[in-house]
Amino acid sequence: MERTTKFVQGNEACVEGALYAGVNFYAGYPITPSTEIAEALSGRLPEIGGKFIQMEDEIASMCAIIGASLTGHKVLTATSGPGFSLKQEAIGYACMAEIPCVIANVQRGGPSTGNPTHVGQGDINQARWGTHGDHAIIALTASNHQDVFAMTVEAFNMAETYRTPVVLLFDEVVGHMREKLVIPAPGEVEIVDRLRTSVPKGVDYRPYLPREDGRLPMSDFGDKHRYNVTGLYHDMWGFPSANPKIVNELLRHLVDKIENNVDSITRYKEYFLDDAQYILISYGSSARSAIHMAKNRREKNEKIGVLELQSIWPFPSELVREKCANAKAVVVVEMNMGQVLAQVKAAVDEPNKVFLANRIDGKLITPTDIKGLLRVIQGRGI
Amino acid sequence: MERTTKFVQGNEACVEGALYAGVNFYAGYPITPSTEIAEALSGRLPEIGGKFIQMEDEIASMCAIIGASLTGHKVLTATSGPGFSLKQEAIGYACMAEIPCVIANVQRGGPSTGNPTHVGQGDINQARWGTHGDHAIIALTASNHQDVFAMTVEAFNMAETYRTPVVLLFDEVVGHMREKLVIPAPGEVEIVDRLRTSVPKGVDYRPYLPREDGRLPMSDFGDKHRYNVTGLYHDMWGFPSANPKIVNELLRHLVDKIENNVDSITRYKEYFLDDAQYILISYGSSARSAIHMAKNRREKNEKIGVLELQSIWPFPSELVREKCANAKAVVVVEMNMGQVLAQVKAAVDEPNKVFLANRIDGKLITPTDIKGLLRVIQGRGI
Amino acid sequence: MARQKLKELEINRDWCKGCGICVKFCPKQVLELDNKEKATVVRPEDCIVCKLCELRCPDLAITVLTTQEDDNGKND
Amino acid sequence: MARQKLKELEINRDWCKGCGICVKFCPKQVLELDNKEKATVVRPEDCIVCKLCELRCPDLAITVLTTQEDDNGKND
Amino acid sequence: MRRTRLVFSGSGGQGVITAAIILAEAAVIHEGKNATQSQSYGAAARGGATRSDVIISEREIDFPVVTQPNILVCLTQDAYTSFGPEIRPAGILLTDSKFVETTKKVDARQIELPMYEKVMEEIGKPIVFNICVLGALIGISDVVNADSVMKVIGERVPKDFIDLNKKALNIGIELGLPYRM
Amino acid sequence: MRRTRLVFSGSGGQGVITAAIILAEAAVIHEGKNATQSQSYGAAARGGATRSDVIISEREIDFPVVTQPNILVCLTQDAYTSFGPEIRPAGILLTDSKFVETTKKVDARQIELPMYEKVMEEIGKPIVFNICVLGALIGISDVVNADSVMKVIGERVPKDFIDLNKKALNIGIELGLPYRM
Amino acid sequence: MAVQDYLRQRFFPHMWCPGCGHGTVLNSLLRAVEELGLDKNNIVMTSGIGCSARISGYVDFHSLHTLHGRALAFATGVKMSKPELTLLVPMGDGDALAIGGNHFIHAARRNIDITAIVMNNRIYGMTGGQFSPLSGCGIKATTAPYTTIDNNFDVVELATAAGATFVARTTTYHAKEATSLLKKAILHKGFSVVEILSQCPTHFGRKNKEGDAAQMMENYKNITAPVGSKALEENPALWGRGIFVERERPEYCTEYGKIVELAMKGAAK
Amino acid sequence: MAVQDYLRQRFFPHMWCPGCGHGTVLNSLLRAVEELGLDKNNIVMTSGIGCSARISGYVDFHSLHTLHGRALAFATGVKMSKPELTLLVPMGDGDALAIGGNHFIHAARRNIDITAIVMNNRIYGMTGGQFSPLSGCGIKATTAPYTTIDNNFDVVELATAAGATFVARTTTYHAKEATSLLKKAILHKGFSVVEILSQCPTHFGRKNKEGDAAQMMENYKNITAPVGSKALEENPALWGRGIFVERERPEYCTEYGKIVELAMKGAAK
Ligand SMILES: Cc1ncc(C[n+]2csc(CCOP(=O)(O)OP(=O)(O)O)c2C)c(N)n1
Ligand SMILES: Cc1ncc(C[n+]2csc(CCOP(=O)(O)OP(=O)(O)O)c2C)c(N)n1
Ligand code: SF4
Ligand code: SF4
Ligand code: SF4
Ligand code: SF4
Ligand code: SF4
Ligand code: SF4
Ligand SMILES: [Mg+2]
Ligand SMILES: [Mg+2]
Repeated sequence: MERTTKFVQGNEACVEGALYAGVNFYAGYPITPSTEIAEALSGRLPEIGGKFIQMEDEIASMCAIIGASLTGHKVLTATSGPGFSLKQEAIGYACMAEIPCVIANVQRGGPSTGNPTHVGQGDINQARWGTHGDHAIIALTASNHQDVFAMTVEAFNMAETYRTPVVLLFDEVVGHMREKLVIPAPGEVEIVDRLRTSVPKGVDYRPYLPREDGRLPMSDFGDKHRYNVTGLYHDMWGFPSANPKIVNELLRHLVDKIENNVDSITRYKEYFLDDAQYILISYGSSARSAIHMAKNRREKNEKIGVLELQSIWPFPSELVREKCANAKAVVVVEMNMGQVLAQVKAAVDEPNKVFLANRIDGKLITPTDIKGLLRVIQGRGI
Repeated sequence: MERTTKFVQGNEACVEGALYAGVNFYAGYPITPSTEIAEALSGRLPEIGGKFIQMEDEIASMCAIIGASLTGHKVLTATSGPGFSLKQEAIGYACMAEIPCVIANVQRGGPSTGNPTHVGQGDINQARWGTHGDHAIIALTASNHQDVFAMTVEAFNMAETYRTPVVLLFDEVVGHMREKLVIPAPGEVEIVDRLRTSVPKGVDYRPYLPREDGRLPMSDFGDKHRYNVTGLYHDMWGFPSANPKIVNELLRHLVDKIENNVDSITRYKEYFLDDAQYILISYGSSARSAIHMAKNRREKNEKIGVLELQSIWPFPSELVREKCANAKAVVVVEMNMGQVLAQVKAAVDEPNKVFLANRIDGKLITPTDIKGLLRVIQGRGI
Repeated sequence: MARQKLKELEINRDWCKGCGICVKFCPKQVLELDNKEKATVVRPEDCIVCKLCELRCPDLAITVLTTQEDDNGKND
Repeated sequence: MARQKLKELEINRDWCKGCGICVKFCPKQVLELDNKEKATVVRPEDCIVCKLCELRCPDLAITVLTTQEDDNGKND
Repeated sequence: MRRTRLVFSGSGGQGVITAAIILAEAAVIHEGKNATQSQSYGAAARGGATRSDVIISEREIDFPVVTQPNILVCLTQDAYTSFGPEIRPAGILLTDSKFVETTKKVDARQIELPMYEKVMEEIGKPIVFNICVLGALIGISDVVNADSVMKVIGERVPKDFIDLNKKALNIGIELGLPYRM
Repeated sequence: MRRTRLVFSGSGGQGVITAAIILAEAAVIHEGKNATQSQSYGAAARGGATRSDVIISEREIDFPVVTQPNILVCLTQDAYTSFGPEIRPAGILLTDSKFVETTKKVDARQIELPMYEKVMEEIGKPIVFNICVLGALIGISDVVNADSVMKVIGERVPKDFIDLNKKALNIGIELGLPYRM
Repeated sequence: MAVQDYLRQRFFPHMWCPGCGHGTVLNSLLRAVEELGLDKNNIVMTSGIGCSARISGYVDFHSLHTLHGRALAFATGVKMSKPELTLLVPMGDGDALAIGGNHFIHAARRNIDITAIVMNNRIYGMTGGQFSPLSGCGIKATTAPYTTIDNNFDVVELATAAGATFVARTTTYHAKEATSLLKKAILHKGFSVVEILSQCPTHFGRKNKEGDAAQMMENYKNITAPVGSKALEENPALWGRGIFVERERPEYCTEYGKIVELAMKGAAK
Repeated sequence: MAVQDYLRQRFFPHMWCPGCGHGTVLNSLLRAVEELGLDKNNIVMTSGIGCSARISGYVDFHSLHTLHGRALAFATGVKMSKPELTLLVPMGDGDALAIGGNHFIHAARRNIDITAIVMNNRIYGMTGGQFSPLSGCGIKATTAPYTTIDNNFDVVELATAAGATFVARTTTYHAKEATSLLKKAILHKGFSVVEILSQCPTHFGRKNKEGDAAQMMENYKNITAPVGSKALEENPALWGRGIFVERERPEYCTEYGKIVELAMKGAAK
């Protein structure tokens, strides 16, 4: 088979990526601006023998994909802010019970109902901290459809690799916009499949005991190993335990398996960074504006570069620190009040040289907006 | 009337504080370790003509208190991690619609179901970022029953002052433990009551237009002004608007009214800070261990002090920076993986001198634990 | 005994969206859509003031104003 | 025709919590709680192997073992 | 022209967004170009002014919003009033003469065509009005080829309706050709 | 004694926690002291070993967990096995002779009293067993006054049962007094 | 007062599509309120999220536009805290019975004095035409390209089983009947449910070839029959219209009032 | 196999209180599974949170102990993704019908082939005795010191109205009946609900002076009567026991299977 070129919405690019990665179960509840993901999959999944179910709400959707993951399926749900809030309890469950699943949050204007059809990037910190209790999470994002596709594939791969929920943090502009997408030929991009245990029937299978390489092989529900899955603190068989030593190890494991792999998880792109005196750090649709602006300025020989983050959590602090080491100023371009800004400030050696170029009014930040702010940062006024 | 002394659980101290502050509506759904708050109020509220309702879940509970607040009541709900996750969507609504309400989260072991009867302090960041979209929130905490009482009163006062939800972040140890509580005489502690509009009937009342002093007078549902309340972006009358200028102002207002008042909101206690070379920063039950340890060490003439935070959000960065300016090392004592630690690091001038003394296994961190860690920090090994 | 008679059938053209509901269900074909796709009164004399148009209009664009008429046709 | 007869009434003393349900509902008063508050068989001969004790025990602590007995009382 | 920035505007039922998508898709799939298409949503979209932005370029397109369109299509008076002022100096402002009464002169080529009228006259089905508009654009400018557009239509439209669309496209092209520069 | 650290332990139905609360409340409300009372919860609490920690002190009590109790009360064998080793050197280890068979000697005053037996004998109601235990403690040590405890009981217990409780308390005191130091 | 006096006229024309049945529901509801002569200051309208939910922005009552599915939970807080208010809670079919299903059955169970109006267009209108738990089988929707396999709830049966004490159904075609049922529902002391079939020509109608708004309404005439009618008895495929349940049971706020009385007496002595 | 072979014996004695009815439900359920001769590898038990929910830890099936109220939502994902599995979903009354009410009615509506067991002790056991939506009026609970004013759902009526195709009720006293009803429920193709009254002596019993576990069970004998019995007809205060509904309707996964077939054909050509 060949590559195929399509002209699609970002949400459809996500669907193509999910299908490429092997998604075969989707449960969801419609919400703008993510609904096209569900709509497309309602048609596509049964074509490949997969399942689509529209649940009664987002909570049920999240629960249903966890259930389906346990039978060995690659699972997806998609939502936006209000639905993402509702899913938080069950996302925490998936963290705790180490169940691979992918949650796409196509961000809109928040907080609350905000503006469903306008863009926002306000759920960055919620993706990290939305559920109660200490935990870790992987969150990826993208600014164009080719990357939406790629990051969706990565999300499924990482979910399987780390046995964990992965959040795709898209936004309304990318989700709704249409542009070109080239779907790679089968086999062209690596797909990580579910690692299943090789423990034979009758031999003690310990679903929560990491292997030497850190991975935890699974066994499908319905298969020969009957184990327990719970959101309570549990031992390596999955049975509840309040033993402080076990609890301590469990919680450390849940966080370390992700935080300690930040290097393997980190995804980014860079533009003109080599000699950049001014670095724009951005992600999602706002990165498009940043790149646009940087390209323009480079034509005028200004030494501006862009670091586009494609993985947000675990936050790639080392990467950011290194890339920004020689910059005169770092400008974080985002559509919120500085959620990634705070991470960048914490990462770099000189937090005082980090600035924010943002917009929170539901409109895509423009290259002109950034240009104006950069002038001020450069001390050149407006 | 006189002061009364009681021997009660922390959860009951919260109830006494709420009653003192004028709570007259409670809606909730039972969950360990917060349930005693509901149980006590189910008996106490009707005695004063207030209302108690046990709803079908935490979502409904949060919605119900918002509804009751709009009729002019002082409202409370109490929960723990899983329920707090479920309430997030509606908490965001209360932020957006600027509705005074108090949410007590008596923290237990998380993430997920974790351990309901053991202690945790893992919901600190969730209190800040649990709902989708940019917003601000006030969160208070306490380490002993007198302060649980005091902070509960403050929570109601601040909810009214800033027209916002306020989170009480207690924990299982404080909630379940019994100790002395002296209830102040009526009038002894200031109570902030609902500021109601003085706009007469027929004159245009604008529920979302801040006064000169930043406060926004309310009008009770059922009273003469009929206005609109929505979670959508809205204008000063409460009607939906997507006008970028209005949206920008609204979102800034929601954050600024709290972040800019960090000084007025900050609550803390200090122990032996004047000449402290080592500063323990803590809150909630872990602060008890920190204080215990510091008192012990002071008896041995070690220059250790404690900064006990009672307001966590907005984070009192300036206070922390100032208090820690001369410390050799700062140790954050908490029962999570460093949630307040990150804030302290961001606040101080030398983040490298900030350390974490924590415990995440469901057991209260002990003075001995802290002592051990401090030795290591001091370079004296274990 | 008094009977109601049409005084005026007000159509708020700013509110009317031309859905045609009033037109379709008027028992006496009193209404039509004009070339701007707005409801308009074409046969007022046939109106039996049943007010069904007013009650069903999803845009609250119709008000049927009546006068009292006694049985021998005299208005009050 | 064969009829069931009690072979043994096993009570798992580690599992029994002494709730008394088996005792109360045994139609033949076969069971009692001993001084350690555990169910114990006191009148095995009266047992009609109805197994109600086994079926109702919330702690799954009872197993009624039977032997077949034909109508003239002979065991297989 | 390095980059074409178009805005299609009109009201909900007119197929404005579909036209924009077909155009952009034609450029991408059949002419190897890059294109982005986006649109404004929202409560006001129902009945109110609908707008869709298209950028077509040989190079990568980063910022996808059109600020000053080279080509602005307005199919309602509302749309004309709202978006007319945004037209880029010397751009093309195409309106339908049944729905839009142009008022003031702007620094652009203002082209008024009786597209709706012609469609109703020759086909009688308002549903292909948007395709006729596309045709007119192709007639006026070289934004994409008619062939590419027909291919997209061929893939999107039920077989029985392809001829109808082709006819509408040609009507548009004929209307537009005289204005080709 | 600057600070008394007590642990009450036993099984669910024995009223261990109530006893702990009454004791601590008596110290706080009627003797102006500080006290904390806490307990372990959890699935295991049902039927398993229940434990309640009480600290009584003239000064403020910060850390509320008892690590090495001065006074340890064990009312079941399980509790004795679990918590016995925690007793502070030279502390008091009180057990009920019906429920606990003490096994090994520890560096503490091990006092075994037939509290349950006496209560059943003289009152016949196991429900006041915990109050009798409290009485024994008062007899043995000066942790609180009998009066203070009776006041708390007076506030907490339905009128008709006060005498019963008083009787149980006195039985305990009498059992304990001989061991007073 | 004229019906228009109950409107916030400055927001008109409203945002609903041409022919959307939700406008007719608004129309019927305002007439009910007008005919009952209720004081605007005593009415609180609480709604969730959906096309239907936008109704609360158009009425000149106290209006509370809340979260998707949660209108009844908010309304419960309002009513419980101030029982003298009249609570009107219009909801979409998804709003009321998909995400909001739990609040629906619990409000019914409590028999709290709220009037719930299910504006049933059998589709998620606002999000663009996905099926709802009231769509029923064999329906086309954007998330059911092969038609739905989901059974629908019968709102009347569900409300009744859950404990509602007034349950009725009508359609936008039967606008007069709607007003009269709404009046009864509002006057009824306890939880009342009025389901009103309300066409969504834009999504349900288009996808399912049901024609324009007027044709969809005409269809309502054909597929319904009054409760107790021979037509209904003879043809079980028809939907019943009218009052299904009207019963007296203790109302929640009233009962709570008794608890307060009891407790206050207890506290006083 | 003996019943004990279906247990994870290492966790015994279990954590339930002496006399807790939940143990008897476990007992009856295991006997049903044993008598049906089901393969342990084909059974998934999904539960929520509560004393009742702990049941899943004790059975040697695939076990999924989830979130409070969400067991049926998880189970829907399991079943839908692998329809050949047998899904057993025991739930507490709060779990199933307070926080979980929505999933309950929607699973019933879909008629998905899952066996739901409501372990109804009319109280929140695990959290220490608050009233539940099945407590009913006049009950004492820790959050109802003046007794409850909340009506209870009738699980049978609610499940039936929502669309369940097998609905039954029994009690822990009627352990044999329970096993037989559970067998039928498991065999039934579609959503089946078995409500089992299950005593909580620790909270419900104590607060409401119902005596010890055995007395509470005795009471179940007295307050119930078989469906169709004269006793039940004559005394409406009695709770019916037995099968209330047993009907055939298309099952959700089967219907989805047809969609897949259809779609795969469409995709192939
Ligand atoms: C928590 C949450 N989930 C989903 C949505 C998206 N959403 C908004 S309205 C709606 C459904 C609308 O359907 P219905 O309730 O039937 O009302 P209608 O628009 O048809 O009147 C949905 C799914 C939301 N706003 N919030
Ligand atoms: C989201 C959430 N809310 C509340 C709780 C607390 N909780 C645990 S079990 C339970 C109720 C238990 O009652 P029921 O479902 O009837 O089961 P039972 O214990 O009586 O068997 C509650 C409220 C929780 N764990 N999660
Ligand atoms: S029913 Fe109303 S909106 Fe529709 S055409 Fe008639 S007047 Fe216009
Ligand atoms: S009142 Fe009746 S007859 Fe008159 S125009 Fe309206 S619908 Fe027709
Ligand atoms: S029923 Fe079971 S647990 Fe209860 S006493 Fe009998 S054997 Fe023991
Ligand atoms: S089998 Fe029947 S008769 Fe025998 S002990 Fe058990 S209950 Fe009694
Ligand atoms: S989409 Fe449907 S429900 Fe929404 S306004 Fe339009 S017609 Fe009405
Ligand atoms: S509290 Fe009640 S439901 Fe829970 S185990 Fe004990 S008796 Fe059973
Ligand atoms: Mg709808
Ligand atoms: Mg229960």
